[in-house]
Amino acid sequence: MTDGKRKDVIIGEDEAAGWIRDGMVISIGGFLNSSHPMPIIRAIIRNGIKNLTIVGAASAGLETDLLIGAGCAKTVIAPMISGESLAPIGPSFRYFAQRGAIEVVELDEHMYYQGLRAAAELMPSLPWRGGIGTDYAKINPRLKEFDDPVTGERLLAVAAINIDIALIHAAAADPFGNVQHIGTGFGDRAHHRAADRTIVTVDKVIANEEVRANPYRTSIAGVDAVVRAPYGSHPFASPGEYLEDAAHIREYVAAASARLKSGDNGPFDEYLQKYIVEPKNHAAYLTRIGFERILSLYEL
Amino acid sequence: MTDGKRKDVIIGEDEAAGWIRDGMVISIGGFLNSSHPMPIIRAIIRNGIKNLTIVGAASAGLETDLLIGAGCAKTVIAPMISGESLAPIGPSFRYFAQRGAIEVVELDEHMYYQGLRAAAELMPSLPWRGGIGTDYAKINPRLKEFDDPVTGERLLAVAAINIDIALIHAAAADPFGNVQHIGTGFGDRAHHRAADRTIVTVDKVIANEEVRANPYRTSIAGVDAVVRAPYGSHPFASPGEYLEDAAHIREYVAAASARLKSGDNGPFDEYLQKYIVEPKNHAAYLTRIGFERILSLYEL
Amino acid sequence: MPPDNDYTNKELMAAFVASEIADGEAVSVGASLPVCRAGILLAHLTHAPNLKVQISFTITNLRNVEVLPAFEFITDWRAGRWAEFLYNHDIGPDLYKRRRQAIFFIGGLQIDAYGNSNLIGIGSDFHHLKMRGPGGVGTASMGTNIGRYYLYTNAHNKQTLTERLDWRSCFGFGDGGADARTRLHLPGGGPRYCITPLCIFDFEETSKRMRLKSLHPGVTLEQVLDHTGFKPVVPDHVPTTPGPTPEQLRLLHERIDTDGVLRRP
Amino acid sequence: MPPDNDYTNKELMAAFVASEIADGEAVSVGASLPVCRAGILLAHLTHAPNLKVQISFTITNLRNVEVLPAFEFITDWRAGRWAEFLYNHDIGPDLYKRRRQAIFFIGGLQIDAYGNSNLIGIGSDFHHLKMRGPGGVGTASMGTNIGRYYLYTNAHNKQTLTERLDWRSCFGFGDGGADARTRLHLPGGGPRYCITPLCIFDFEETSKRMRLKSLHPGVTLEQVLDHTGFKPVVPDHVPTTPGPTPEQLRLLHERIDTDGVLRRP
Repeated sequence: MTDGKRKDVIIGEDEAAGWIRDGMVISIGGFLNSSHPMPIIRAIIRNGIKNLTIVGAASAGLETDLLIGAGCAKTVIAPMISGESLAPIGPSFRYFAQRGAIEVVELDEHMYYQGLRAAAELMPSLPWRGGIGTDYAKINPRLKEFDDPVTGERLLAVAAINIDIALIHAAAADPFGNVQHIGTGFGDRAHHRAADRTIVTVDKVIANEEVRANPYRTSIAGVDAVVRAPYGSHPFASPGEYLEDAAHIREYVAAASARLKSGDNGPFDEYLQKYIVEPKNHAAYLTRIGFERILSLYEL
Repeated sequence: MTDGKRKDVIIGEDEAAGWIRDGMVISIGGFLNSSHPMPIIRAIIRNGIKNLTIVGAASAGLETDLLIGAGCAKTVIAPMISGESLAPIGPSFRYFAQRGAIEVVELDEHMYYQGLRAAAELMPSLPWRGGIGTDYAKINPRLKEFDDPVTGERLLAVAAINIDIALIHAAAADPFGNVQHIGTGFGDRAHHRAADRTIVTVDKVIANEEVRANPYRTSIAGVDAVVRAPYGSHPFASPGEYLEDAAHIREYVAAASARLKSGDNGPFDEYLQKYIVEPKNHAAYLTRIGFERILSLYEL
Repeated sequence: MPPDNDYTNKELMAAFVASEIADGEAVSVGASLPVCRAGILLAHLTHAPNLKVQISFTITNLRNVEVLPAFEFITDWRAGRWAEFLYNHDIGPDLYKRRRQAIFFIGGLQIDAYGNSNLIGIGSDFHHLKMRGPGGVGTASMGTNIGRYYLYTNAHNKQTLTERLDWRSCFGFGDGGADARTRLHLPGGGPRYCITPLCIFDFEETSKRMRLKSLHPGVTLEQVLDHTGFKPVVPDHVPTTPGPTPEQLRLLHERIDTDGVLRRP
Repeated sequence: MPPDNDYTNKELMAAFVASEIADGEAVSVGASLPVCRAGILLAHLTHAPNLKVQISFTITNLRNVEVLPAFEFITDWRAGRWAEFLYNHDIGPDLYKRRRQAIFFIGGLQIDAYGNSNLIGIGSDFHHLKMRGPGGVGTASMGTNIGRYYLYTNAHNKQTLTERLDWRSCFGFGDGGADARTRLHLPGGGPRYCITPLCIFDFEETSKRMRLKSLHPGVTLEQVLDHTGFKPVVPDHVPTTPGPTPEQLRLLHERIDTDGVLRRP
């Protein structure tokens, strides 16, 4: 049944976070220190969600590291986890991986995209040549060597990476789920296509008329939910909206690195308490960060 | 050596056509009755080029039919050749195929795109599920059934479709080969990526500054040659610039259908003589068509 | 042949198409099948306000467009004026997971009793076909992957609806059987109905052979059997295909088919 | 340790990178390797005006940008202001045919004598690595497919330049031999040189083992051998890596590296 009107897909951050349940496969869009849907990430931690398989970005950033550090992850699929110069290797990723406390699905960036495409195409796998002659197939059971049916050349079959819920952050979307990134949107489209459902947090909700005035700018049409979240990528950048908060990221890295170096959980737990457990929602989180810091993240 | 300046890639229609030699694999962009690089197509016929393998659009139009009719094609790769309501099946395609005078590589649209992608990815083949249970693999030696290495499901391997020269028509490009289509550009990107070299005819050359003011609009960066050709898609449409010239297309269809129905080459040869052999270049062709007809092709 | 009534057979078929479309689904508004186009838009303007409409390589919502002109060619960029999103045609293979809620219409030079279809050509020698067809376009892939699809033909005769195809370019239910598709691991549900100018066929559950589902008003069982090249399953009771409502007709005449394409003989 | 001279070792390395880049090639200007960034831009502002520069997920030409600020993060959208084209990162697999004229720089936790490299980690038990690396990013694929690439390291020591990798994440020349790559049907040419703070290595033609190509000014053969975990091929005569010209230094100081990143100790 319908009331005859077009339905918007805007929902609140709590409702969106409620879609994510123990054991699901979720993906997180963006790239390194940019464009992560942080209100949902923090809510996942606050909700105590466990045993997630996390498909990070092609170069995942410290948002994935944070989820690992908070104990939400069972398996991680990402060709890299890094905070660039702020933390060349994710410190929680290092800590959990080195102890065998998470399963790491080791793959290269283009194996990764072939796996996501296989899912989007309803295919069991897609082949790739990169990685032939390396150790990838020895340590990743989702890769299988085989001979190309046409020429007999040796290739890797990359098993489909199917996603339950893709989580993306973008500059803007209209109420009907038409997303417009500033910049390219990195690999976000590939997550969306490989996923059953997609949730996008946006810095701004724009009118449908604005989308129709610039349809070339629409990067993804028809996501399943839009969550309004100004500064929703903080402490990471949102292209054209604000830069990353390097000081805050360093605070996180220091906390996570303390555990890596000495096994001391204290600083990490304090970080969680201060920025994730106590602030119950995005507005409370931003309040804790404070306007002074937020307004200092000059976009140009 | 370099004179220190950035080089433009604008060349004349004759020079561009000179790139195409007997026996090459060429592709033709656009879709059905829209967006074909006609000055180059006509020059190919005028130059008497033979034995081409023609990769048509996913739905190729009568420009491919014309090349077949003019005897330039040895092999045709296209999931469909049609002029929509003006000619549901390309009449020259029918004539040559029914006599066994061209090799038809029979494939479905998404097999076709997987084949083009395989070329772009330097892969020998890519798999596809669509077509399992059909006759495609029986009549197309470039398709091979095999079992998925991960799940054992039956799939088709589609051999790479490598292109020597991709021929595309677009609304605009800057002098450095940054192309901006109006509309989507159909499957033109896939041709470009599968090709060693790409030539684009454009209705308009725009300044590099205009490209930089709208970089989101750039559909293909770095083509190898840009040929300025206002009304260069005539008699077919160019999105946002002009509609198809249905009367002219009907004239072509009548000529080609005469041969199909009665084996009479006369009308087809007359068409070639009038519109392709005698007018030695694009301006001469447009002169033959006349301003009255050209100006009648209202774009909205 | 429409009965003594105020609607044509094509308008009736469009109303049937409309009844099949659920709100929120993704549909393609092409140019070559005016009945399907009209049926889709009829659903959109009535019970399916959230349809995801693909038109001229854009995706949009046409609910608020006062009059929807029918463009003769699928490439007509004038239909792009309503775009919310433009898609590059070559990403088609990557859209199937998101197209599970999509529906599609597939025609054929030939359609057989198990819903397989042929767009390749007529004749037994592939290199010397008696009639070279246009090519299968995307039907093999759509038919394999998409949630469900509809066979559609304007030519209900023994040449088109045939026991054996000369060439199979799109797999419906193969040689039949409830597991015809799952055996081959085809993700899509296959053809749901076959829509013709005389009747609607569905597919009998265990054999997956075409079964008469309804006769259009004024059409007899004998007429159908006389013009069908295979023997369909015929249930004891065959209802009549319901016609369009006055409101549906009004929308067709005033907003969807103002040129009267469906009212031409 | 740079010699008594007016340029630093990093500026010398940047000049070497510049000398390797031909006009019209496609290059990626990242953030994590300032020396490679500077070398690429140096080529662009001198002999390579037609470079196809990838920067922050755009492609453009930076020839006319007066001062090229170095952004700390590859995602910094401020570098998008010069864009002529934006590319979606996920189409990467489809760009290799068009990247045959591209070059790339690849680093590693470990690099072996045959130019293979490791970004996975240190330690023999994959599930309990002693040091978990960041992951291989796109190096396996780029190394396989791209026309040629350069190994680059800031750490010329026995841990990094090692006889045996713990894990091979990028294939250079495998276990060696002139046909090491063609045997596996790898389309790309493999690593051309390995650039370190002490020297440049190339690969001996028949064994594909690293060979000393040039020593940076003031560096001795013994120093290199002492700090290299494998035995490179050493020719009779090893030339000195040439330093930057005054014009190159001027461009570095005034347009490319105004913050002096390459001049820091």
